[in-house]
Amino acid sequence: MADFNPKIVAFVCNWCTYAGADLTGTSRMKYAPQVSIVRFPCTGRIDFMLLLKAFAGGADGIIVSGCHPNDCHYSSGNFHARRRWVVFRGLMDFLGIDVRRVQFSWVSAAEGAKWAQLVNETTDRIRRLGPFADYQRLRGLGVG
Amino acid sequence: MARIGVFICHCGENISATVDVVKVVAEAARIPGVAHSVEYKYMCSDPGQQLVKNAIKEKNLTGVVVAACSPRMHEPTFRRACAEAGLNPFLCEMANIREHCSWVHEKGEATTQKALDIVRTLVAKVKKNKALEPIKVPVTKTALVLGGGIAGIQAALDIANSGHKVILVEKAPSIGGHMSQLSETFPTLDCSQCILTPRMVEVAQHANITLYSYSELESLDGFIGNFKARIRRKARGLDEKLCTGCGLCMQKCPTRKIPSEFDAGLGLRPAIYVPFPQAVPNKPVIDREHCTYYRTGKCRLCEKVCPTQAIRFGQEDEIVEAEVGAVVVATGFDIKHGDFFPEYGYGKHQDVIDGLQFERLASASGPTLGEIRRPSDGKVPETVVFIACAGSRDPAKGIEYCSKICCMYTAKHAMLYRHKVHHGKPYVFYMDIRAGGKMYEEFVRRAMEEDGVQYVRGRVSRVYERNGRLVVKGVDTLLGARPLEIEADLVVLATAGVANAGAEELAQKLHVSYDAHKFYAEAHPKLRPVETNTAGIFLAGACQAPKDIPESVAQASGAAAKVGALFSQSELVREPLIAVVDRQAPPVYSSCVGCFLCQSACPYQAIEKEEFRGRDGQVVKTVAKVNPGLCQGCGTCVAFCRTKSIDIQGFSHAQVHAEVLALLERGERDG
Amino acid sequence: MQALRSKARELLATKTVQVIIGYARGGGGRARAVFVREAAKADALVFDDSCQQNLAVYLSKPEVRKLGKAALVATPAALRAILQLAAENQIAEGELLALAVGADDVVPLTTFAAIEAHVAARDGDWSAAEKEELHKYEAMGLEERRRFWEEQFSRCLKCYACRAACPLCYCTRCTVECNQPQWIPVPAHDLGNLEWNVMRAMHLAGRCVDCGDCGRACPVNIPLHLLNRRLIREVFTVFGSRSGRSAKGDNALSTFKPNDPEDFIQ
Amino acid sequence: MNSMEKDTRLIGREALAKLFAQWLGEGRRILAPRRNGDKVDFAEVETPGEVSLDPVQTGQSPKGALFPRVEELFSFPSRDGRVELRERDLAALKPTVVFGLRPCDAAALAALAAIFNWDSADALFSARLAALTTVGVACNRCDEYCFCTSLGGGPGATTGSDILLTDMGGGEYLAEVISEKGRQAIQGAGTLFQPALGKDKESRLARVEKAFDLDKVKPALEALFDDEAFWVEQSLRCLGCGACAYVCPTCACFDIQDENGRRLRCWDSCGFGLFTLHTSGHNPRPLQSQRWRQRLMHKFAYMPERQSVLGCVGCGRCSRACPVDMNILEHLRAVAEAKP
Repeated sequence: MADFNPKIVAFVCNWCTYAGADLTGTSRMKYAPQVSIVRFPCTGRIDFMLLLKAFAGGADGIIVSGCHPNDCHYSSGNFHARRRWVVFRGLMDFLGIDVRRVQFSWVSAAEGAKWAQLVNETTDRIRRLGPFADYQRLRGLGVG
Repeated sequence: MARIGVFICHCGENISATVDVVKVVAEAARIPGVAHSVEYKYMCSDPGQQLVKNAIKEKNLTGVVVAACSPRMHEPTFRRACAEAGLNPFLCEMANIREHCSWVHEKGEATTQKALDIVRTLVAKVKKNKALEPIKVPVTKTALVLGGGIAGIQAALDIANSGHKVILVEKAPSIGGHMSQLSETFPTLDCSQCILTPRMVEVAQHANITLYSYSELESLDGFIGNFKARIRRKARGLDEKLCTGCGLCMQKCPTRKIPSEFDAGLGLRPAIYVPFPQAVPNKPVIDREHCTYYRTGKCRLCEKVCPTQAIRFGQEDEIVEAEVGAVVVATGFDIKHGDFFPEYGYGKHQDVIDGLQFERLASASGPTLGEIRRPSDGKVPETVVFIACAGSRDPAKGIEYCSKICCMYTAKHAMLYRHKVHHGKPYVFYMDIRAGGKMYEEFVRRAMEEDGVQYVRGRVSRVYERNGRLVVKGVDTLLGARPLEIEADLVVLATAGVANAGAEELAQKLHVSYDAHKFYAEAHPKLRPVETNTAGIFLAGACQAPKDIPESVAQASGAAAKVGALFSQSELVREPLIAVVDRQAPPVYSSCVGCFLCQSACPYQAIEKEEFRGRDGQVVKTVAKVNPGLCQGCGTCVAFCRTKSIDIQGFSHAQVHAEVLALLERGERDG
Repeated sequence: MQALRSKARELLATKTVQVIIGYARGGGGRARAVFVREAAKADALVFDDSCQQNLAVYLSKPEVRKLGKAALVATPAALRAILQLAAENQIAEGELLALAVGADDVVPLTTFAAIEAHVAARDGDWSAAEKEELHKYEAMGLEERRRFWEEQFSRCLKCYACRAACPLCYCTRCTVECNQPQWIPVPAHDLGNLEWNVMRAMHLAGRCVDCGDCGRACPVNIPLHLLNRRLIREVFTVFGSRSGRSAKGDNALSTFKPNDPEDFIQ
Repeated sequence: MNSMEKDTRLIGREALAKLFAQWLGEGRRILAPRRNGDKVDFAEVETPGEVSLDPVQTGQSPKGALFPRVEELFSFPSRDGRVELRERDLAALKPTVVFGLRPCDAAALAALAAIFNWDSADALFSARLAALTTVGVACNRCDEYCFCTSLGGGPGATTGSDILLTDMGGGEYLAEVISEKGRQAIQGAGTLFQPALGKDKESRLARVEKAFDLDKVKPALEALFDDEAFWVEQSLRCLGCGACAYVCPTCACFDIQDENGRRLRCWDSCGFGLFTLHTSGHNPRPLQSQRWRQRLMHKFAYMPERQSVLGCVGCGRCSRACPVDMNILEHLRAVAEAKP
């Protein structure tokens, strides 16, 4: 699996993690290039359906990241998101989907290094887990 | 058919050093819907912007993607350029190929490919962008200032002096706050009351200021420029218009042994009282908890002696409603009391006191008329130990932060003690001396060098009583961690500054965020230090974090300037990146089913009910509606809505969906 | 049953309600919903163990609402559904009354408060068999569970019987019907089926009243109620909240506590 | 079907297994009722041992063999903005034997074909039909939901079957070879069959009583069209799911969806509120009562009128599958007996 380049989508909030990833850039810290970022105003905006869309589209792993508790730009969007992810993870696991494919994180605007580390660790983990073939295979099934 | 222009910036070499810009330009040109794809050395420069503007006109573009730095950097620049060229600015998106790509990856195919992925994603998004118009809301040019301490006073005066109406709300019977309790102020040692009371009087007399003392905010609704405040005016028990403040009632009141809040419990007051002689307004309140009449139904002595018949026992709280355009929160702080310091015997030994109590002992208007006498027996203490960082910088106590003001006031206390008790021996236990500020370091030096205050660098482990004296057990870390025992007559703790008890409740009424210690959170720790995340609500003073007087005053003036800037506009223009609930023709009206679960998810109470009525006037459907003035655009409601009836402009379902699909398109083709 | 019939007769005769939504004998020993509007027809009503359908589902149906004020023969799950529908602004106080049928009596519950008290007094845990059913799947390995559900969902016809039978699926436009963008593929292929079923379970998290009608309605016997059960337990153990207990209850997923657990967040 | 003399033989269980092997050897796939948990449905099998003929009916009809739940009509992959059109390779469709379908299901094929080949022939459907051979099994048993006889069918009817088997007991099936396709299916397998020698299937067939007078239904429906109260009353219980349509052997409504460069045809149902929703937001059939009316009208009035075939074969699947016990037989009786 060492040469497997996973596709990872990162759903991040504008105010903390997006800015944190900007800081990673301005600090010239390097990280694995397999991650692509989609910007949202807040983790509260991130619909669980988008995670399904990303997997269906071929993502092998997903990062969801926003402001630390009490740091939310909108005061509580991340708290709502946190509850949503508790439930979502419970459901994924019950359906036999490896929850390690989705990494939730809080990365503040000041944590450029944490962002780089998060991306690298997640990339490594997904690389070890291999392609999300079980999910991607579903796209072709059930059509006569 | 979309006609998207893609403008790829080299950013000097910042991007082109690791990304093959020419290749990205060529590949981007092949994305369906892209009508124009070019590169430029510095897209944000004037010629670069001109490139965008010309292309919009010449190629008749319907959308623009600038692949360059972070949108947090130059999105406003390029949106403005688009607007100048006649393209709605919200049809412009930035593809962040610098911070998120060229700067964080090595030169190579993968990095170029990622840059292209990002461009493709934003092209997919911008194809779904809609032209948006800014939202305009009117501004009520009255400010609400919460808290009548020095910060609130300063903010109120500054706003009032710039010609705007101010409503100042203070929960205590008088304005003045903690500053009115102080004896003298560092580093100049001028009398606190002497510099404060003229300001208090100015507030009372200012034509633009309405003062509601002994009042609290009941609720705040609305949004920037258009708040509606409900203020509870607690019943004073008298008619303020009739009361002349003669003080006869206070003299005659039979219940006199109530610990005075103003004197930090060291003095006594009657049940009908003003907190201190210079109070503004100088009108008493009846303390119903202690008043004989309220407790037993008999007495009414004050009523009998009042020369103007101003006493009103039956008075009830009154709710005043006010429309305001901005709010300055200046509710101040408190210090740690009680059993927080069992190891120091605080609350157990009368002669272990806190800093505010020492202020009252040292104040000429205090219970000892300015003589330093210890509370237990009134003796002048021969030895006084001051303990700095009592609670502060102590993770074990849950307070990691520095309370900031204690180093300075402890030096002042020791100095004042020495000035009043010339033979007295003051000791200060400290961790570090933090004396950053104009003339501050000099002030501390003076305490040490001119006033002979003994500074001991080390922490105190225990304070206990032995033969009528207080034994302070500590360690002197500058003398090889030598254990140290000092017998003291009085111990003064510089207890940690903490948020007010009601801070959290108030924050929820205001919908402002706060930190783990319940201090209110500024919108940005460096660049927006006087704003909260709720537009139109500003911070001043120690409600944000412990601050000394000059800092509080400076921040108050800063907040007042922000209010002034807001009030200089007759209407506000806001970015239209807000949520909207879908509307359709009758009989559907909206796909919203009116479950209103979004209401509790909204941090801003921005979701209202809208009723649709049939021809017979009966309500046929009740659905959600977003108040565009209140919505801040977080989109939590959007993700929560099962019928997808709420969407958020700028990050719409169609936009983010297209982005996710486009991001993964490459895999599709490869596979 | 006699108590139920006489109560129904009384309610209709006195015009307290215009319709009794109850159960009648159906085909093959099954019970079926019946809408009794005349006192004389009250004898059609039955109540026994075959009466499992959550009749609260009809409270959202326009043709049924048009019949006027209803008395609803309510199983415990139906009572919970009524409360949840009230909490979600779908029914208002006084629009209906619930008939809680006991061993040999029938208790008319005329207010939401009365329903809340009735539900609270009888609220219990899942039966051993119900717990065992959930446990059976949780005890499987991850891969075994994935295969199990993949096979189950491969049979899904997307007939939406689960949605139609669910009293909480009252949305007039379901996410699956949103096509700009198309959130969930319309065709009943394996991916579309997975997304549909994940979406439904997520949208019922913190709302499901555990009647089990989704699983019962499924014409291809997918045990859909297990998905909801799993999330009911998650919501209860993690957030301490249970849906269908209060007419004013806040939804677990649109509220929060600052100290909600987050051990899974890095 | 061309007229031919009646070809009736006997085949035993073991011979049947050989016949299955022969079909597989010829490259055909065999779809037959197979048990999966507590449901029996059509699925690929290789031996008669896998076939389960115990239930009166399978849960779902065999229509998926001709009209799958989801099928690709053609694809249009795009690259760099250029779109390529790829037709479906009809020659690649696998010849299929549907084994064990009941006479009602076999009769339903005519209704399906009438829809798909109504004004212009549906190429994919027709290709699937051409590659399909039906080996029916007559009904020994029926249940309260069966009403084929009310619609002109019967438990031993041969319409639509290429071969019809009747279980004669003792491991023997009476085989009626009905069509040319049937004859081809047993070509070269002559030794597997015995002569029938006067055996008659009639005694083995289930008794399905006539439940209503079909002749009354169409005129009654037409008279009832505007009787809103009647339809509301009839459909109060109905929840508007698609279970009835999706288990029905004749329901042929479909939706067209484009996905990832593929044009897909998938099942749809007139019972769904969205089915008739216009882009404007107007919905000509906003209420379930109207949609229930549509279901009956389409099967018993519109199809006989336009395609000269009933849209129902009386298999009773919809009634068995309905989560709220809507029994179509009762509703048809109510229609036939209604006094508008």
